Amino acid sequence: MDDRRRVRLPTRLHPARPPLTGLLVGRLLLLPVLVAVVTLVMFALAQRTPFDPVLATLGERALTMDGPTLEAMRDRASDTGAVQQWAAWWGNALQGDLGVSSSQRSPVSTVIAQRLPWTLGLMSAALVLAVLGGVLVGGLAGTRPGSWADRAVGGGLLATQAAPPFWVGLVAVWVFAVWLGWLPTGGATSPGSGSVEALDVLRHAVLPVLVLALSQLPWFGLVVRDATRDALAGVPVRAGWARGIPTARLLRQHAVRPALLPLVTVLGVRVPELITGAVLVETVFSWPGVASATVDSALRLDFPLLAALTVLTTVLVVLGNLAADVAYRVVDPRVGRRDG
Amino acid sequence: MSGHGYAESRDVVLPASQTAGPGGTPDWRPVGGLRVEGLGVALPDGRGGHQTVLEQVDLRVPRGRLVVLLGPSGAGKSTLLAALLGLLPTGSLVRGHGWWEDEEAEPVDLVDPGAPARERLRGRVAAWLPQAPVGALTPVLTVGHHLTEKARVHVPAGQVQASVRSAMRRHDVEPQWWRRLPSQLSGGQAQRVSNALALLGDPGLVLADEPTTGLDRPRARAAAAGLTALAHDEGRAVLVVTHDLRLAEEAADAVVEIDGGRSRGADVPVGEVIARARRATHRLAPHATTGQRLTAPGEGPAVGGGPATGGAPHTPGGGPDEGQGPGLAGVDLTLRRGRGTLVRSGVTLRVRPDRTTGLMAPSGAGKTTLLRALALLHRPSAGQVRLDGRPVHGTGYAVPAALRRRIAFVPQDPRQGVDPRWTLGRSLLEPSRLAGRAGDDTTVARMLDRVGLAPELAGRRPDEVSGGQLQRVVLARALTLGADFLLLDEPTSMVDAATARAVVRAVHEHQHATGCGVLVASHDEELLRTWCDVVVEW
Amino acid sequence: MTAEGWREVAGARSRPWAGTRHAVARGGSGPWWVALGGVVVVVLLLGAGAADQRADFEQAFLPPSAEHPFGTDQAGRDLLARSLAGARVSLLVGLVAALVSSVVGVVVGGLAGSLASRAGGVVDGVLMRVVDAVNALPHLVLGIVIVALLGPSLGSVILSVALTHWTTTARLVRAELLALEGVGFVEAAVGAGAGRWWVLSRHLLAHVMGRVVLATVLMVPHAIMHESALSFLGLGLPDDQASLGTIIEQSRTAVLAGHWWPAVLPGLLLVALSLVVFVLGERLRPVSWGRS
Amino acid sequence: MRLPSCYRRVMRMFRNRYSAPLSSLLLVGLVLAGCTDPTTSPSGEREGAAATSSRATEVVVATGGEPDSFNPVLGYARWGDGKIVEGLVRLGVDLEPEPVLAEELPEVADDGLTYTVTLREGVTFHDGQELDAEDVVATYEAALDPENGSPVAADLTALESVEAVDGRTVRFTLAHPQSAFVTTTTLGILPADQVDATSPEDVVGTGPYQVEGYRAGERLVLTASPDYWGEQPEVTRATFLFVDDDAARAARLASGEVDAALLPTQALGRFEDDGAYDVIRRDTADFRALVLPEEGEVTGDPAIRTALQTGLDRQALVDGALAGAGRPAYGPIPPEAPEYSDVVEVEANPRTAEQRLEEAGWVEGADGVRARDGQRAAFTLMYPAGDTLRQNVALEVQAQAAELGIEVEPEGLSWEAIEPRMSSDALVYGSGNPYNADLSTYPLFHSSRAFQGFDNPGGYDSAEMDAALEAGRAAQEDSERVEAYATVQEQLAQDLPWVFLAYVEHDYVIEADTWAGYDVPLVEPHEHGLQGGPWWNLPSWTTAGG
Repeated sequence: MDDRRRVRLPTRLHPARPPLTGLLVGRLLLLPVLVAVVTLVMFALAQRTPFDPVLATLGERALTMDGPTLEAMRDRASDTGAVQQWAAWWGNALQGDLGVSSSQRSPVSTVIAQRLPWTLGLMSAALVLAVLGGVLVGGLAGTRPGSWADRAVGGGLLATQAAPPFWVGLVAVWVFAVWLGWLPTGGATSPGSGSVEALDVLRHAVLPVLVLALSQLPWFGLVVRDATRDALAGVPVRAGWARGIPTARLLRQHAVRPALLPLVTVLGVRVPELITGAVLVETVFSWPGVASATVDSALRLDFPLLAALTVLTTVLVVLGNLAADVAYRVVDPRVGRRDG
Repeated sequence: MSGHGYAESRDVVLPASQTAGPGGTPDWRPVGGLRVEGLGVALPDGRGGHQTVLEQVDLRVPRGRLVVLLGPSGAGKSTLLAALLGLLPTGSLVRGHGWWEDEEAEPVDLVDPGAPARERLRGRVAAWLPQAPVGALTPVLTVGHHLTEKARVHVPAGQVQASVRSAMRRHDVEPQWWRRLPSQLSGGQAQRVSNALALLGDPGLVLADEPTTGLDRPRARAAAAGLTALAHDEGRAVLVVTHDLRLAEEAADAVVEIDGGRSRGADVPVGEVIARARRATHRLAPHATTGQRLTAPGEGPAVGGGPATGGAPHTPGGGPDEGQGPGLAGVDLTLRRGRGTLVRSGVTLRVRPDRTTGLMAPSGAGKTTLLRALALLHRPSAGQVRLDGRPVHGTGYAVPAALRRRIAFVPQDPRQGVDPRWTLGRSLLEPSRLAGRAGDDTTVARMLDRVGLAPELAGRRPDEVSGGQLQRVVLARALTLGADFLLLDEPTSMVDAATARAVVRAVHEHQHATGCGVLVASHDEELLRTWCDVVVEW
Repeated sequence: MTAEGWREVAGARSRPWAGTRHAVARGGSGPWWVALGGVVVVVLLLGAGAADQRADFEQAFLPPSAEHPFGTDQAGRDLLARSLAGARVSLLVGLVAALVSSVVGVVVGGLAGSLASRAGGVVDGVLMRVVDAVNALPHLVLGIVIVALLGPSLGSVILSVALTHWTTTARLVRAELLALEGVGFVEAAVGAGAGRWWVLSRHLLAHVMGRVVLATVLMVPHAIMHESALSFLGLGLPDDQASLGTIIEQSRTAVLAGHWWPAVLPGLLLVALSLVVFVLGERLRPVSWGRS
Repeated sequence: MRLPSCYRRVMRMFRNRYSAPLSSLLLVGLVLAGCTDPTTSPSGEREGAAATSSRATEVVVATGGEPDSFNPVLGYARWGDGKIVEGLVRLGVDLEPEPVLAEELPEVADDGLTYTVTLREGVTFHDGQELDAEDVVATYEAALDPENGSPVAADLTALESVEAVDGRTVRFTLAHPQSAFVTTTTLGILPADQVDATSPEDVVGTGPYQVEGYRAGERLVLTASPDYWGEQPEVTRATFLFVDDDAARAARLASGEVDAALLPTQALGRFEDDGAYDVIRRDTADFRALVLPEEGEVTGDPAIRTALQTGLDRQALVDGALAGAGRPAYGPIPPEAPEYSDVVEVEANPRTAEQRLEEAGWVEGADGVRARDGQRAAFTLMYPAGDTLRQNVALEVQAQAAELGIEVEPEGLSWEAIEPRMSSDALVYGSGNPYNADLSTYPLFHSSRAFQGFDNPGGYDSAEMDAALEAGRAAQEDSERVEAYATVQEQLAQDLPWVFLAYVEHDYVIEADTWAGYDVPLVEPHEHGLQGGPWWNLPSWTTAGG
């Protein structure tokens, strides 16, 4: 729900605009530093917390297990400093060894390799839907400023935006899975079938994708709506009208189309919100992606996985922002004139 | 005088005689045109009420003629065009008519033809040449897209390509621009594209809005010539609204003055109108009434952007000596804007005490940047600002307060000039407070009175007064500084003629009283030529 | 000819751009939201709804009725009461977190903004890189990490929200300060000999604070979302404390068993709450001197 | 729109061979999903259900969380009911040991210190190896090795050494006699070279089923092992889904995705009235009790303890918090166990409880909460966050205690957070097994175990208790043992270190009329899921449908 503050055009999203190459270099240099710092902070936090490596690795077993043995293991458990742990983790990570996930009970690298595609699939599908929907709705509202349609859409989008994805997900589950029984309640494949069948996956994907899309749509809708409205208020539309361009075409080409620009250029900025949404949606629908794995790993204090996933998301977001800035420079025809 | 005669001869030209022009025998007959009768427009003032912008405008623009509608900024010229194009802001009120008469067809009222008729008319009868062509094109659509789209409005699909091509040829739109976006066009190129667009449907009426804004003389001339051609060679009715007297002189078949929302001089020879316009501006500038250094109308060299405008000798960039002697001087300044785009380099200019220096340059030429540099608000990337020959270092806070107080800068936009949260009274008193002097309502009243404002404004907040009033408040505050140098940025650009007069008068009186040096930056040549002792032209 | 003869141009109101002049710039929300908002907020602050209800399993899962407008939960507790108590907790978390992050934001942004033009903007540069860094993390994931490692509690939730949300304010304050530097009335003051302190105290503070208040208010719904999301994931408040997030989390089982109300109704309250705070905030939007 | 390109960029960002096809597939899917006909989908579900039931030789089961390990040494199939692995003996429905990999029950030397076991002949592991004595020895030694932190070690405290007499004979030597030792020889046997297997794929047993497929956190698929020494099971393929979320299990069962599932009682309703399902409610030794820390100002006070013991209406708690799914509990040892003694039972009577409090000087204050010289009768009751059942128990206790004038503040916490507070705050504790009285008492009440891990959480310390526990552990004759545990239970009833509330019932739902033989009167231990439930004896299921 990071959206609220973000319903703005890229002009404001990117106040300062250094030259492209500089930007690329700067960000790409920032990335490793950032990742390093983030992980270090994690390890530091892990030090001074109720975080007990023994319990973490043992899981439920610790409860049924015989006390003295547990204590013995604790005594053996070496508590090295955060920095050493951190260094060690990176040492292994750079050699491709991300450690073993205690919550998934398999190597972190495998977990990610297995789960990432599901998340990417979910996210990209939702993104596409959200954008299409946003353009449709936003364009509709933006080209009829002040009309009842505009007000309805505006209010509706705001309301949707205020609705937490996990709640929408639950409601969707109740309606479509429990009440109507049209769609499965969760998972990505039917239990009976061991293999991954397209249609089966699709049936399972419908709700998660729609809910995730719905959680992203308002932001796109509002961006398009506002941008369209701004374009509509501008001279070009009046000029076009005075030139005799048919109204429908005028709205489409001279009002909505310019509004798509900011949208396209700031897609990348949405990555954090998209991830946030994915975390919630995957959890509600027990979708076997990395996002839900993040939650599990956090709940089970599965440190290796948590660290790896945090790094992964960080990289994702940075690249997303970068993509946004690049796209902005590449795509926006007006950018040349901004400083003049 | 020559200018006058020139204008007269132009005024008596008959349509027929235009056939003598290079255009050969015209394929049009001088029938019909635009007839505006008693047109009035009241715009919504945002507070639910209306503000009358045009009281009573009457004018005729026959086919084959170019008529200039002359008036200061804010006189409602653009509003007139908007009314004829159907582009008035929602909720505007109109009265009177703007008849368009074509040989065979029934006359139609362009101002209010009724919705269905408007649908038929728009884009077919009147072509609009907006003030800033680039800004009027849709940024994300290519030149080609614009042109084909326009062509489709007029001709069946089959002939679109052909008509586009011919239009491009007629207006020198080069084929390689086809794929370009508006932002990739230079000003001139955009101009041509927008002409091609506007005229693609072969409309009988052409409405041009300030066609010379931001153009240097030669380009302005070319533009004027182009418009004349539209009338004389192609036989369209051309209405040009501008405050540029030169343009009127060069291009007009007839000039109509508009002031206070009323049109005057529809049937008076061009020369007289222009002369009258001049006198108006002179009235505007008390200095000029003394006649000293008054530039003769239409004096050639001034127009050429040559060495001198006005009597005082000077070179465009100023000279090496400018740095020396008393006064506020910028020496060999290099000015950059925002994130480093170079505006101008090697600028040298001095504001002498008790003298009024004019800086004439088209908008966007960096006047503001220079003024801010001189006001010690902007750090020039090279060169020095000298006060009475001594260089001043640093800008803003870095400069000793006493030094800062010697220079008063009046920004162009009054809306940003005062703190929106403060009452005008409080804003007005700020300088004296800073100078350690206490001030009370009477002080404020006096200050307001100096610029011809009522004392009760003191209690108002900025958003409760008009732009004109605000402009004067800002000026009043600058005057109270008792500064030795007064820097005015486009002081009359945003206000009606009356306010402009008030402003100029106030500045002039202040100068008489204090002997301060004044620098006026403006693109309005007439204003500068008649007000200033020296005009530097960029 | 004075008032007579004036008429409106036919069809002027059907121009494509006709609405743009009067349409609300953003949000498109009517004042009735505000009224509603006032009501809701007041109700919550009045403290309706007992947090600690005794369980009564006889009453478990009663559907909404006159007696229990929101129905009851698996322990037979009145959901309306619990939801209101939860909303109060959520609102509290939201407010505190928003305040904390705003303070951080103002400090950082203020430093960056006022030092941007001095010392070659080194401080500014560094601070802004930090902002970038924090922004480069998906807030929820960062929150998850923080809570997971600090253990779920009111404190760590607030911390995790505050730590992730201060950047907006920082950016905003900085931008505002920089924008104001070049604004006419500030320059006028400087030209009249004003010192930094004068300008800051007389001019800048008022404007910046206006924006900060707005940003803070707008952050509240955000923080609420964040808190409820964490709680929903089992990483927020402990489930003995009623927060809208935990209530909805505990309703998952019920939903799949066909009891819709424990999830739907508290959720609606959550939506209403954040929507209302958001709209209230939008109404506060003051003049901005940012790039126009 | 440049969207496709940007979308492709994202894809390119992580070169991953699945992502592109999968996500494009999802895209297509959404289009299709848009036009799925509502009428077909549900019927599709029905077909799905039909499909699973028609194949009666295959079963899909949704259990709770995934076991932490599939290695018996690390605690899997602790009671020898493994489908993959088997122990020397196992405990039958009647809780009596019966030989499995052993020819017959171990023969005990007269001094009760050595147990000799002869292995069954012709038993092979799934990987083809022959079972021999070395495997048994290796397995037990691994369990004893502290490095492995095996929970089984707790059962084997008496075991001194294991040796292979010959290829088919194993001798266990005990440090001291332990009559219950036989019940600990249920430990599943692994091949000597694979005792430290972690992943299920690597766990090789001798059981009727072997692992066909496994996806961590998702599913375990078993198929009948072709060369099993015993008779072939009729159900040849079993899929176990690990679904933590109760609700998700219920929904999947309802949608026909699974044939059988472990369910919370609240979710049973819709299945009980539905003939298509068979609801199975299992009695258990899985108790829930309040641990009252000795140190606590309030919780340590005898009067308070007695008040809770007599004042809490256990039946009401069962009917309410457990929705009827359970039975009152008064001690750690279930009535089914031979060691059970009824001294622990009390008649719920608030009246006497309040009297007891009054006598002890706990007088009711203005806020309805009793207090004694400044000390309010209030304490915090911890429960593991997310455990709805224990949360409900806590809530019910809160409600009932309030009636007595005792204020109980439930607090849901993670185990990490609970552990350090166990010495000061009360806790809803769950444990228990019907097989071995020693195991269900010694670690919980012996003073030496105070605060060892999660043992003896209240820090209860009583010489009499310690003595009785040791006696019970060392007892050779059953009579001896019964006597010892009688003392233990008397001590509990007297000191009330804990207040036992209820044995929770384990509930399961299974598709009716497809299989038979699963409904046996088993009393389940605390641990259940993969091992317990109707599928406890999966190998002996018959396919009723035909």
